[in-house]
Amino acid sequence: MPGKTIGNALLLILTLVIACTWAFPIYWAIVTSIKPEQDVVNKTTLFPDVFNFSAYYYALFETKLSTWYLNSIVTSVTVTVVVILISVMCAYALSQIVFPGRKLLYGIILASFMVPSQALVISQFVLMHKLNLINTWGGIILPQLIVPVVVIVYKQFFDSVPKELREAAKLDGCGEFQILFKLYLPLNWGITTALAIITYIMAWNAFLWPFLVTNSDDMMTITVGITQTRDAFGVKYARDMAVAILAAMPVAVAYLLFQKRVTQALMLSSGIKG
Amino acid sequence: MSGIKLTDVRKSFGSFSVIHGVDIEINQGEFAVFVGPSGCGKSTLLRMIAGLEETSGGQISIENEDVTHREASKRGVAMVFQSYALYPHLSVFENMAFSLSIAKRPKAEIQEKVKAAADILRLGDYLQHKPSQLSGGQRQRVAIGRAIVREPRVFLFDEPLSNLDAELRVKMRMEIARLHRQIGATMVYVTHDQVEAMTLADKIVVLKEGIVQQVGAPLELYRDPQKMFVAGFIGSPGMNFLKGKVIGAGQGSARVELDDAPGQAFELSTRTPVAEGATINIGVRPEHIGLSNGGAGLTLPVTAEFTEELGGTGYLHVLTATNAEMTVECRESRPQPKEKISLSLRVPEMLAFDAEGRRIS
Amino acid sequence: MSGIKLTDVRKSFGSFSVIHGVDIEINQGEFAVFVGPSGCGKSTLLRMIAGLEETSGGQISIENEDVTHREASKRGVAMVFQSYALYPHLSVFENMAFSLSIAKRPKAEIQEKVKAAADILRLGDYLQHKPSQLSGGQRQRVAIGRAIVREPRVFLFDEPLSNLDAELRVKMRMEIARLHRQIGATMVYVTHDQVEAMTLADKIVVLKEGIVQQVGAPLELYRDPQKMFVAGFIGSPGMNFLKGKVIGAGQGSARVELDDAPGQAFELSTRTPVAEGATINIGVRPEHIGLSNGGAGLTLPVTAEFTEELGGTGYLHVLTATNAEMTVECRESRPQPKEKISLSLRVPEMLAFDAEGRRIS
Amino acid sequence: MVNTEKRRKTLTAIVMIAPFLIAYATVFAYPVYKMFALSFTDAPLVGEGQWVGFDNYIRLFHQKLFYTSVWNTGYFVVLTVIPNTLIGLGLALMVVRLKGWMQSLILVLFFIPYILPVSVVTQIWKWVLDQQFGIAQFIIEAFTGGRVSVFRDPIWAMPMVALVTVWWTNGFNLLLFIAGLRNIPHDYYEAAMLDGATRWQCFKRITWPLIWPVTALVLTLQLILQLKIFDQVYLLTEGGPFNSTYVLLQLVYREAFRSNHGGLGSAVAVILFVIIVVVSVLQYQLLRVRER
Amino acid sequence: QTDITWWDFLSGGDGVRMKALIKEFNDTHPDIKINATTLEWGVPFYTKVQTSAAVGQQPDIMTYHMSRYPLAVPTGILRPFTDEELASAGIKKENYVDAAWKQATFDNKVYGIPFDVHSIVLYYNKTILKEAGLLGDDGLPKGLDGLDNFNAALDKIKATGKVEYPLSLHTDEGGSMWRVFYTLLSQQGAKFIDGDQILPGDAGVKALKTMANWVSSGYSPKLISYEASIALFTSGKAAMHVNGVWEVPTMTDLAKKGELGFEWGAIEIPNLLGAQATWADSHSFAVPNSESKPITPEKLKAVLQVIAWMNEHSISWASAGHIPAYKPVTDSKEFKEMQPNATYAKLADTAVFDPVSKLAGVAGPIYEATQNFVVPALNGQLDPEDAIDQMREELQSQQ
Ligand SMILES: Nc1ncnc2c1ncn2[C@@H]1O[C@H](COP(=O)(O)OP(=O)(O)OP(=O)(O)O)[C@@H](O)[C@H]1O
Ligand SMILES: Nc1ncnc2c1ncn2[C@@H]1O[C@H](COP(=O)(O)OP(=O)(O)OP(=O)(O)O)[C@@H](O)[C@H]1O
Ligand SMILES: [Mg+2]
Ligand SMILES: [Mg+2]
Repeated sequence: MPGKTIGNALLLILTLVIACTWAFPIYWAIVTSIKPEQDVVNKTTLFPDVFNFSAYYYALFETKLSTWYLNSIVTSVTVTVVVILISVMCAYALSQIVFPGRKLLYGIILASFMVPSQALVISQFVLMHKLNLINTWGGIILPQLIVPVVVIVYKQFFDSVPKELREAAKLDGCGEFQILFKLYLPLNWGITTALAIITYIMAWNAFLWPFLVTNSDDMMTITVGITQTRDAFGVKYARDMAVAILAAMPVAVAYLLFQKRVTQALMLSSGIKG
Repeated sequence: MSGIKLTDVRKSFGSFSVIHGVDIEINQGEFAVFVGPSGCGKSTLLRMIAGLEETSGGQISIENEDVTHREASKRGVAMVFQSYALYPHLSVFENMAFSLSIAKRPKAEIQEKVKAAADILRLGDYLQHKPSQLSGGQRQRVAIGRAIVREPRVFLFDEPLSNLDAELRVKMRMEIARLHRQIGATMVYVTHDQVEAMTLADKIVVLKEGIVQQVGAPLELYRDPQKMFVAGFIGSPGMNFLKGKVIGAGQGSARVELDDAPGQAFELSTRTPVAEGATINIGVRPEHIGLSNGGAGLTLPVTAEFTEELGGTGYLHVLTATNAEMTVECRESRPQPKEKISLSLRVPEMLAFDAEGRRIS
Repeated sequence: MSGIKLTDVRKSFGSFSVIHGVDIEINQGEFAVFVGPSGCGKSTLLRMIAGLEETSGGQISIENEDVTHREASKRGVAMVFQSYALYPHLSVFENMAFSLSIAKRPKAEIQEKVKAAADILRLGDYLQHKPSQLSGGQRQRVAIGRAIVREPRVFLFDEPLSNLDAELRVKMRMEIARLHRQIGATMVYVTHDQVEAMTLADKIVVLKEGIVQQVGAPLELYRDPQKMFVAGFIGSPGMNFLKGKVIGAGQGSARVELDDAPGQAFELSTRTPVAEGATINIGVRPEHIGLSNGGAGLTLPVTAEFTEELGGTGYLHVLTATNAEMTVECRESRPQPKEKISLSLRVPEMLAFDAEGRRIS
Repeated sequence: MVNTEKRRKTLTAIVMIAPFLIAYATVFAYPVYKMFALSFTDAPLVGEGQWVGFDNYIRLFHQKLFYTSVWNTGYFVVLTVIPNTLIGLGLALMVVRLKGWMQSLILVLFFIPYILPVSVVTQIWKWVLDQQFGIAQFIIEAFTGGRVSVFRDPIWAMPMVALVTVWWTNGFNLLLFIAGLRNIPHDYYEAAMLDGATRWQCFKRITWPLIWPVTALVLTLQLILQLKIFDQVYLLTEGGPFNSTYVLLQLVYREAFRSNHGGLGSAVAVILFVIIVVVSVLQYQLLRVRER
Repeated sequence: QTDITWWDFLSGGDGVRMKALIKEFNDTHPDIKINATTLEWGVPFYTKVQTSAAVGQQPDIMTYHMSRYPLAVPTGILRPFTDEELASAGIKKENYVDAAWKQATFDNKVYGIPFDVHSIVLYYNKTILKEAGLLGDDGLPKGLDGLDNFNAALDKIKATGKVEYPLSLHTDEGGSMWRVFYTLLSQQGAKFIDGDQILPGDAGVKALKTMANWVSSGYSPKLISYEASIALFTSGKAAMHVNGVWEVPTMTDLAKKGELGFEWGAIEIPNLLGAQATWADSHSFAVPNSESKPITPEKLKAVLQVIAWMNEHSISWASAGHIPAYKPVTDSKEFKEMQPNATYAKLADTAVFDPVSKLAGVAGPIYEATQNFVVPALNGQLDPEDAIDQMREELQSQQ
């Protein structure tokens, strides 16, 4: 059936064209960043005539990029680990242990799903001030620790673990914590990865809160920091792009390396009922 | 010694009563099978023995210890689930070693015990595989291996074979039988498949709606069922039942006429007295029905419907004069569909039940 | 008239050849069953008939029309999938009406046809239910109903019962047989369960590794298998095979001695000449083996292992002198495990195969 | 005995829930309470204020910028939620047909924007859309005949912020849709093919209804997410031109952090809060109805 | 050792020079360590100052625009210096440009120390101007005075066909346009705020129409970003460019690297509408006020020491284009020879500072109003008369 083959080939080409267009801005940013500043505005070429890494030199050595990396990594990793840990325990208890008030608690968490944490910035700011955490890692981290969705997703996945597994583990002599950490968590490793990735990306990309709670550029996360290098002077498109690319680099590289697994993990979350 | 003893065990879920006072005694080393239709409470009973379900009333003892309120992990029972319940993230070895490593036993001991179990179950080559890489039968064996490793006093099986296809089921059935001969532990096996029950059990417990119908050895139940339910349940294909009437009741015997064979009254010896005019159910097994016209006993005119062919044997489905369905085993000839034939039934091979299904002959 | 005719049909996935030149003719109105072990290409063949898989070589005709390169929807075939493939978001009615509404048929006609199919399948009460609200058997019936509604020339079934439990399978098996009698269309049915094949088929096609082994009526395959593979595959429990040697070859006959019964040479009539000293496989069905010492034919000393009990019948598993496993049907006595007994085999009931598995007697 | 068992279970549960609960109470529940409380005072950003009743709300309801912000937030949601869902589904339908490394490659191309920090995204797009040197101006010129300073044009600004947002967030939706599409068994399509359904009929009768749960999920997530718009607007247009992209959270930021009106800022936050809750409840109901 | 937290909003050439100054200070003062943070210029900077002071996390010293003092002082965000404090650091009023010093003084209290005076200038491309016959023999442009002449000159440049735009303006942002608008307003001798009247008379409309005309006639690009406005000039696509003196380093650097491709110059904004006048503002140093955590005396002492030192060394700051506020520096020979500063230094005489009002100042209401009304009007999105009316109304309501 040759008609089918041609149709498929056309479709493939179309998809490819759309995909390349989609990713073009990123390509364009990269190309811009390695052009000399004057070429950037003088010639619109799709490929640089000369490779010029001075913009990167500037971004790496004349901004506080490395400090911001550190801040971002420390806060994002902490947020991710703590969120996963406290949520998984809470979700497990909600899903597998019968205790008074469990329906109520779950209802509250479900409702919190709809609460826009961004609306809480004022009172959270006040709270951080009272706790003397403004402009500290702790201040950046704390308000990001409650992600009700994580609990909800975990609970749904735990609910769907066959109860025989739990019973088998019980017969094998496991306590609740052992069942959670030796059975339920590894069993749901996929969704844990997905949730960790999502949480991590959320924390890494968070802008409003870190922007509000940090003052000195030594405490800023990278997402906030790079908006501070927006020089109000001169022409520095290449520098802007270099800074942007460097800011995106760690997560992007990690993503590209583990692309398959990230994709698979994230796809798991499509099974979530809203 | 008594392996498991249930005394007046009851269970209700909320106000919904599921098990109504069950008394069963299973000897140590015995292979007991609980059978019964779906929903009759087999799994519930088994899970109560395991300690996975709380007991609402009565007493459960294992090897003469009262375990009614003991935690599941402390009862010394192991259970094999229908779904295998293998830990999918662990290798076969780790699955089998799980309970021992939870108990923090020394590495060497774990190694040795798993090895021994794997040998029994011929799983040696698969120890590093993940459950997902195994076939259904192998998974089932791992599930059993996990139980063996713990050296429990009692093995519990909840329909362990119902996820397997027919061929594998036959094979695994034999393996379980072999295992029982080999390790000799007390085993309780739940199934709703009476063939499994017949082939495996030392003792069959037939349950219906949470009540024990009859307990006994397989052939005992087959040959001497106390209730119509048991008679119909045990044997494959099932027993044929024909309605009849008592036309004359005597001491220890009754005259009976079948609705499908009017005018051919016959004499039955009865254990319990029956009233004249009472409805009666006569049960005959497919293999006890002759196809030939001649021969002693009753002659039943029927219409052949179709034959289920198994090669050596065939099961002929027929309709009687009153449109009741019957199944007849035939070895030689195969009547054509729509053909009118006569069946011959011999009185000594008939079982008689009263209208409530109680055995009377 | 020929319902379906395959001429030298071939199929490869890339460079991997799956079907190697299959020729089959199925008459109109016939019920053909493809059996064979997993992976032998049954589904592939069926899907080629349906047009869901392209044909790499050969010709497929349906009712004498060449459909090899016709689109699936234009072939006039309907298929019932193993997974049922019921549209979960549509009601039973909508599922059955799907093909008609795709074809934009008038409402009244759709209503009528679905109604008729639902009546045949006794689904009338469930028309408004969603598939998820139905039991396995009911779902299967809806899947069949969806096929019936289209009034296809050919029905294709791909292991339609393998998702059902054993009991339901037997029931649905009969329903499919009934359906075939009722609508009389050509049907092709794929299964790897030989009992299903035996009970349903007018004609069985035994496949192995993409090659047709034998085609014939069920009892023909049972009684007169042309290959050892077919002999072993058809019949439950399977045929017993014993190794032997030709110790004297004559014209149209051979003298054979079994490894397990040395000194008891016997004469076999052969169709093809055999060489002296050649290895030979003798097949005997479990029901053709006697338990008594006496009787004509060979006497085989064996050790009883255990009996699978079915009530009327029991299957005794024994080990021969050379440790080969055998299964024997026993009706009356049940030897004890470890008991030494003798089996009697009658020469006319033996089938002989050469070392390559070809039938020689 | 039954009771000790129950008590033990409850105890375990409490131990497991405690960390979450403590965090929840301090950084979530308390701030929610505080937000409401503050909205009735004239407190500065930090420090105590006087109880002023509904003054803050009354002030808001007399402020033009407030209505503008509400309107713009809604406009943004409309511009992002539905396109994001449809584009995600459309792309997924294309990508899901591909196989092997080709599919991986194309997925990467579509997904990579999602992992970029918002400030990087806005940086890149500002450059791509730059009025003088932006490469996208070639396309804009082709359509409008002239260059457009998109983030400074009241008509273009919001749609462009939406475009950037769709570009940024679509990858995740795409993944969800692909997963959803993969979960539809191939059998259904084969059965439909035998029934003579065309590609379009397959989509309309099988794919669309079966992908609906994922669509509903995406819609819900999107709605809640996009109502909280701040970052992109702040970084791309700062609310301009003439406040045509001013959104509610920006008003919160402005009142509380720029003008030091904690109370008034909280009142805006409360309103945003209420809007999100009401809208998501409504949508939830709506989607549920559709599902049946 | 005293640690000083320093915040500024200086980037680009300014930033480089300020960082160098700080480094030099730190190197020469082992007892004081300045930890500098650079935040984004404008609204973000002043918002951060606001919130950080509210929570007691304010810096010890920060840069502050003089134009914002009227806005800032009443809100109590700045900490005044006592005379003794100033005296002990050797900071004397008479050493500073008078106009600037006055701006920082309210009720006889000094709230900040000026650092420079900066303004806008006209950058030009000598090559193109020469071609258009607009370059005198002295290398300075000629024939630009008076609006008619100026517009005619723009026409001539356009006619050469060498450039896309004769005059590059940063047309998409209120801050930049405020500077041009205010300059044109002042050249008419008009005031932005007169008593409690805002934009009395027609001067505002005239100024705005002048600017709008440049855009609508295609002399100036529509709605372009800051960077693009410079890039147009540096890439030779625009012949002239109005921008702050702070862009001088950009040009100098490019010229030095040979990347500019033409000769450039900068002059005072020509007198277009009657009188010579140019908008000006000052950078100053100030200390944020905090009730919860006031600055300690030791730190204050160090801070004042820093301020004094910075001013004394402001000659290097002048190389960023600015005119130092510290007279001994501007009086020096070194400064008098510095180019192009020397060319436009005379603008200081006619400089007009922002109105003294709490509406004024960087990131203040006037800037916002300019963004919302002037920018659209000059880009043809709003009628100039309406724009001025609306601006008036808006600011009046905030007064
Ligand atoms: N957790 C429960 N809550 C309420 N009712 C239950 C529960 N578990 C089982 N039941 C009910 O108890 C009865 C017996 O269930 P059980 O699972 O023991 O049946 P079964 O004999 O194992 O059936 P099957 O052969 O289908 O597995 C059923 O009617 C079932 O509905
Ligand atoms: N799409 C495909 N691509 C490559 N190989 C395939 C494909 N479909 C089937 N095969 C191969 O073709 C062979 C026959 O497959 P088929 O599904 O027809 O077997 P089957 O007889 O139906 O087996 P089963 O009883 O397990 O369903 C198998 O070896 C299988 O791996
Ligand atoms: Mg059960
Ligand atoms: Mg198959």
